Amino acid sequence: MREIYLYQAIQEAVSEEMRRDERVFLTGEAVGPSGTSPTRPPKEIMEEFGEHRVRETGIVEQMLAAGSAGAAMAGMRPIVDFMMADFMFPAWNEIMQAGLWRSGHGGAENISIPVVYMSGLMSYGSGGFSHSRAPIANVWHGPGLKVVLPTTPYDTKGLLKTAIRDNNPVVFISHRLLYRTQGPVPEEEYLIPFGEATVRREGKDVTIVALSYMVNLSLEAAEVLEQEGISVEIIDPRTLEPLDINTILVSVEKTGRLVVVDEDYIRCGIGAEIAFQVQEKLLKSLKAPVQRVGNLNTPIPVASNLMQAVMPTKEKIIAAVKKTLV
Amino acid sequence: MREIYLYQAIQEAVSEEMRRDERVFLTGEAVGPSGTSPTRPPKEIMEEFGEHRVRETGIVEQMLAAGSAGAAMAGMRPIVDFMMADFMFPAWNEIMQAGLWRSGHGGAENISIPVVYMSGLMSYGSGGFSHSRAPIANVWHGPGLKVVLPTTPYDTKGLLKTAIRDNNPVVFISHRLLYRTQGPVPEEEYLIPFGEATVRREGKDVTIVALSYMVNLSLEAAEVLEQEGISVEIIDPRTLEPLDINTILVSVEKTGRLVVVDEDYIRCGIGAEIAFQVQEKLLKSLKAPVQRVGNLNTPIPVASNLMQAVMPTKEKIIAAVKKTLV
Amino acid sequence: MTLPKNLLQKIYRDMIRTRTLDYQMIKNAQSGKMPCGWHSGLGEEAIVGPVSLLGKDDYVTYTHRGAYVWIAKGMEMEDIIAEFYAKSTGCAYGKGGTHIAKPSLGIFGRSGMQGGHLPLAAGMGIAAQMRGQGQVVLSFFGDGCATRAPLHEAMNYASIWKLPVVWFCENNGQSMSVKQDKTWAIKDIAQIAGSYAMPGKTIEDGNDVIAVTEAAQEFLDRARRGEGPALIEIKTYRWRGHYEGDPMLYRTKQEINEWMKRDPLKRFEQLLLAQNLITQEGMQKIQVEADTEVAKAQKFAEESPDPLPEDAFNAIYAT
Amino acid sequence: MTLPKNLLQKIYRDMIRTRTLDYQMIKNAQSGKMPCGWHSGLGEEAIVGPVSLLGKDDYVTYTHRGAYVWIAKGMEMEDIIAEFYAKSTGCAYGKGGTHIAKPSLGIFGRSGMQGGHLPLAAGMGIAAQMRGQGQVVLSFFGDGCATRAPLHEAMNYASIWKLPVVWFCENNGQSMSVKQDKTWAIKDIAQIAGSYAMPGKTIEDGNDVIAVTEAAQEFLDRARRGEGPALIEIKTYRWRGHYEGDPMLYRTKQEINEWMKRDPLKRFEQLLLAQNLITQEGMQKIQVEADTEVAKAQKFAEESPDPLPEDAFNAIYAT
Ligand SMILES: Cc1ncc(C[n+]2csc(CCOP(=O)(O)OP(=O)(O)O)c2C)c(N)n1
Ligand SMILES: Cc1ncc(C[n+]2csc(CCOP(=O)(O)OP(=O)(O)O)c2C)c(N)n1
Ligand SMILES: [Mg+2]
Ligand SMILES: [Mg+2]
Repeated sequence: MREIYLYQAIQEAVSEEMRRDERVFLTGEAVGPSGTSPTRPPKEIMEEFGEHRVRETGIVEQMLAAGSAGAAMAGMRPIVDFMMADFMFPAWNEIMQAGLWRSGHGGAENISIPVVYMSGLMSYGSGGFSHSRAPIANVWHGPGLKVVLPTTPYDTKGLLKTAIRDNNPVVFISHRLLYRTQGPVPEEEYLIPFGEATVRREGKDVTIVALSYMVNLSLEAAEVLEQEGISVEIIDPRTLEPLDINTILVSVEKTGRLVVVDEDYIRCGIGAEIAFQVQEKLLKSLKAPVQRVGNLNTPIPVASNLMQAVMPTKEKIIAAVKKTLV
Repeated sequence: MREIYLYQAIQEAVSEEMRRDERVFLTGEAVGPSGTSPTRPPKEIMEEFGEHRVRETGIVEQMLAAGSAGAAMAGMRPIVDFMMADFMFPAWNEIMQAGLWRSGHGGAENISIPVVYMSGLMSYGSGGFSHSRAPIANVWHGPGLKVVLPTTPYDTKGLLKTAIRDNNPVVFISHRLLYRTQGPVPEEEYLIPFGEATVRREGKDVTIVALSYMVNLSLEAAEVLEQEGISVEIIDPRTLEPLDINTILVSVEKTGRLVVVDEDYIRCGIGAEIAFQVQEKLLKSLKAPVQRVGNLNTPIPVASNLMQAVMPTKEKIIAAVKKTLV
Repeated sequence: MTLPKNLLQKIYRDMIRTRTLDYQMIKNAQSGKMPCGWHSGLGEEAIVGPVSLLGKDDYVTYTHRGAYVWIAKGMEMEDIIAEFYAKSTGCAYGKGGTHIAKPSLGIFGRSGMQGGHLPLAAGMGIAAQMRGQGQVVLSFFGDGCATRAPLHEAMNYASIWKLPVVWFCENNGQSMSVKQDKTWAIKDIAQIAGSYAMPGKTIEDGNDVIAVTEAAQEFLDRARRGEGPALIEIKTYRWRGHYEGDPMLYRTKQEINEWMKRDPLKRFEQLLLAQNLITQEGMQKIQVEADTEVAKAQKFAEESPDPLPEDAFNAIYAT
Repeated sequence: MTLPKNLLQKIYRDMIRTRTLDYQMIKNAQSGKMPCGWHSGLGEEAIVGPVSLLGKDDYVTYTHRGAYVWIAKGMEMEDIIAEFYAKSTGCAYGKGGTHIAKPSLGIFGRSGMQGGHLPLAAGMGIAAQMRGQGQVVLSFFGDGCATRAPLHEAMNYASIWKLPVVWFCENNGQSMSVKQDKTWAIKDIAQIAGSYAMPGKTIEDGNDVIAVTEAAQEFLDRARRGEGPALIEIKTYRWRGHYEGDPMLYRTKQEINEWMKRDPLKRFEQLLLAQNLITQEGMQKIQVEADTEVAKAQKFAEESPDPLPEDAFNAIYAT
């Protein structure tokens, strides 16, 4: 099978869906033909669609988020590119509101709000406190949104196409450290349903749950641990909402040990939530407390060694796994 | 001791601190002499301070949040009244940013951002999806903020005075159903330090952790349970950041059972976080899975029976406690 | 006056219907039996005029005083009152309350965060423009809500993209208890149109139904022709408090009385009578019909069943 | 020309210092050894003039091209370069990076969310007004950032409260890769002053240091007198890409060359020479001093120690 970069998987998904359905349009800063957003479709393809379907803007995140929800309710299918995940913050109210509209209508006339809020995590660079945040737990916390964090080019393309066809607001978060990773992606069309976790690595001693770039960090940790005779299973839920808790439970039932790795602030985070759901069902199967590795509730510093002190690292994942084994 | 209403406790704390320190000012919608905000100081006292220190505004939450952070960095000590907790959403980016400034400065020159973001939870009315939210977990998730949710008039006054004197951004959340509850409050000045939980009710079988109005609901549940011979201990942390996890651990060590009650969306919520910290330390002491009662990840409907289906109730707390006992 | 006779009659009828509904809802709010609070629009009904210019396929956004918009856009009284009673028969099955929605009439609810609907309206304009069938968006908002940040982004992009949106500011000089001199540095809000290279018009006498409707007509036509957005501001006044129960410490009885003398409905009535577009009997008939309509809807709402608790979770996601 | 001689000389010197620093930072960014990226302000140095009018106690906010502001407001080169190298000796001890802060000079960092500093500036204006000692705020922002929502709230309240804030738009016609015709419906951004009842002024030739400085002087004086905010817009241009490494697909070489001919520094130099306010030798001396200063700071930054990992957590809360 051909191999493509993850950013190409995004571009293909967007262009294919734009061709397939003329209600789909793309909007955001720097999505135009001269733009630099990694998620914009290639120049030629944008020229195919014209200004009404590739709506480049300045810095107007509130307009992008709420305007697109309005267009969606009025029958369009917008894809919003926020570039950096941090840029969801200025539109936080509007993104949260997108999850509320349908319930507020009581679902009358089967109203739908098919909008995709796309962005990339910028962590592990020198962006500092406001250009490297990972607002994952907070969007998952908000009701009415679906939340997708793909790891591979294959998953990215299949899940993004599903997102664009979904009739609900979907927050779709990729990762700058993955844009230039390659992977097999078939030429033929395929979709990946939401709510199906995948086992990235089989193992028997400890279960790790991780998404996006955290999967790669965890895989690295697992290699090291294997050499020490510790066998790690890695589950990638791919979508948080809906969450395939079952695949996680099956794994933890087998291993009796769980580590959740998540690059967002750790407090009230993904680790806490998954741990809760696991102890609720499997308290007595847990051989050790669940561990979590995440941002230690700290605005991210610029200096690399400080940033590493705050953020998940391979070493911290290894230590957390070992903690479940003592 | 004299008894006063909780809203009076707020007014006293604000007025006393404004008298004590001329850098303190109050700003927000409807905080002026004709305003209806329950948190505004009484008319006469506002006239004492004049327009520069009681800055009434229209609907400008972003200006209120960020402007006050700016005034704070430049040496003032603003108190922002957002009225409803929901109205933090339009300023979400700015409130989150308030928690980042100091770290971003590296704490240089011991910069401080003494601003209080005050609001009230409006739940259990007919406000629906956007006038009854409880954005608690998400503010706790954000680093650099302190988070206070008082329950009694006594705690409200003592904690609010501490908040106003704190050199950091503090999110201070009261509750509409508590404004007109009465309680003893001494005439003399007192302060309550952050990070000290209080035991609202002693018991031996099950520990409940709850804040704000959830304490009252839990107390009602405990009464019923007592009649069935179940002894409930209720811990009110009063501040989430800093969190007095110790008092909770001591109680759970005794009871072996924990229920967390929280009116915010349950996913990635307070229940998940506290459960995580408890299992981390006390996994083997837990006689049953931790239970949580919260908003079932649903935009809040207006109809009372639907709203009750979604939100914590006395009955659901009772059921959750019993679940830890089977 | 260029407005057709039957349009004027329809406007009059809808003003009466709206006002009758409004009085009923005030009573309901005072009764303590209606779960939702009421923001009365009495005194601001001139707005019925512009809404009457819209087709079913056009879009509107409305404020918390939206009764005139719902009615003039074609909603049934039942849909509205039952929703305020949070009944299973309301337009949102008792889930949305005051945030009235009717997608098939281009009414997509209301964000409780004031000003939240301004970019929403621009987005509906995107849909209208892409579809290319001459649909327009008429977006109402108050002077208070107009100070909110998203206005800037929404108006700017509506103009850059020449979206078919007519912005309509109901300036009643008050934002809850706060008067305009504490919420705006300027007096005429339509002045902000200059920041967005669009035409702006302040209608000083915003209770003049004809003037208000004609201004809207001009800008709506322009928008339908693809010439982009425009901004209308009307100066008007709400007779009642911000909400039923408002102590109204911020204004005098005299101020209210002054404005009640400028009642848009009474003045429109005089004009219609003078021009023989209506008779005393005709007026009475319309009022009786409106009374009957409201009474029927009220009864319907009161007698409708509550929603079922298990339905609390069934509207979160579309399939 | 009313500006005093020694001020003009200081401005010239700081323009040279800024430009020298800018060239060094471009080199640093290209070297791959500096952790933080660089947004060059080459071509926009006229802004040094207005900043030079401020005292130590006045406040500024700056954009991501803030070097001219930091330098003219009095920061040391060491503080800046070391912070871009994320060293323990930087102004934020390596934690803040590009978001340079120096509270004692009225520089409170920068929100990475563009436009976030506009209400912040208004807030500093509140502090200045309450303190009543004639302090002012000079708030810089780009044409791109000016489309962000909070501008509306910040400018409105600065005007309502007559806060001593001078808003200063560096309009280089570009927001990343997006040209102004895609980000604004209007051409002259100062026009928005009308929405906030404040004076606004567009300086078409924004590379004319004198014109820019004099306009700022007028508005700063006015603000100090308590007469409220004002808005200046200058038309200028950035010679470099949005960031070092920008492929610049959105503009032509020719456009860049046209603007490089209007170099604010060279033109100011000609003027100073013509008026005998500087000599060729003096110019050379200033350049040599700037070179030495930058080289010294560069060495300091490179040789400074990294922060200690345990310090990652020590600045979150003040005590
Ligand atoms: C973001 C936000 N802040 C505050 C409120 C509370 N609020 C509801 S209506 C209102 C005043 C609105 O004034 P205006 O827009 O002029 O409408 P009017 O009531 O005069 O018709 C306010 C402040 C709100 N709903 N949303
Ligand atoms: C809220 C937000 N959205 C997007 C960005 C990304 N961004 C950084 S600078 C910039 C362009 C700023 O343009 P302008 O304000 O004109 O300044 P210039 O670069 O021209 O000096 C953008 C879009 C950001 N920092 N913050
Ligand atoms: Mg109003
Ligand atoms: Mg620019």
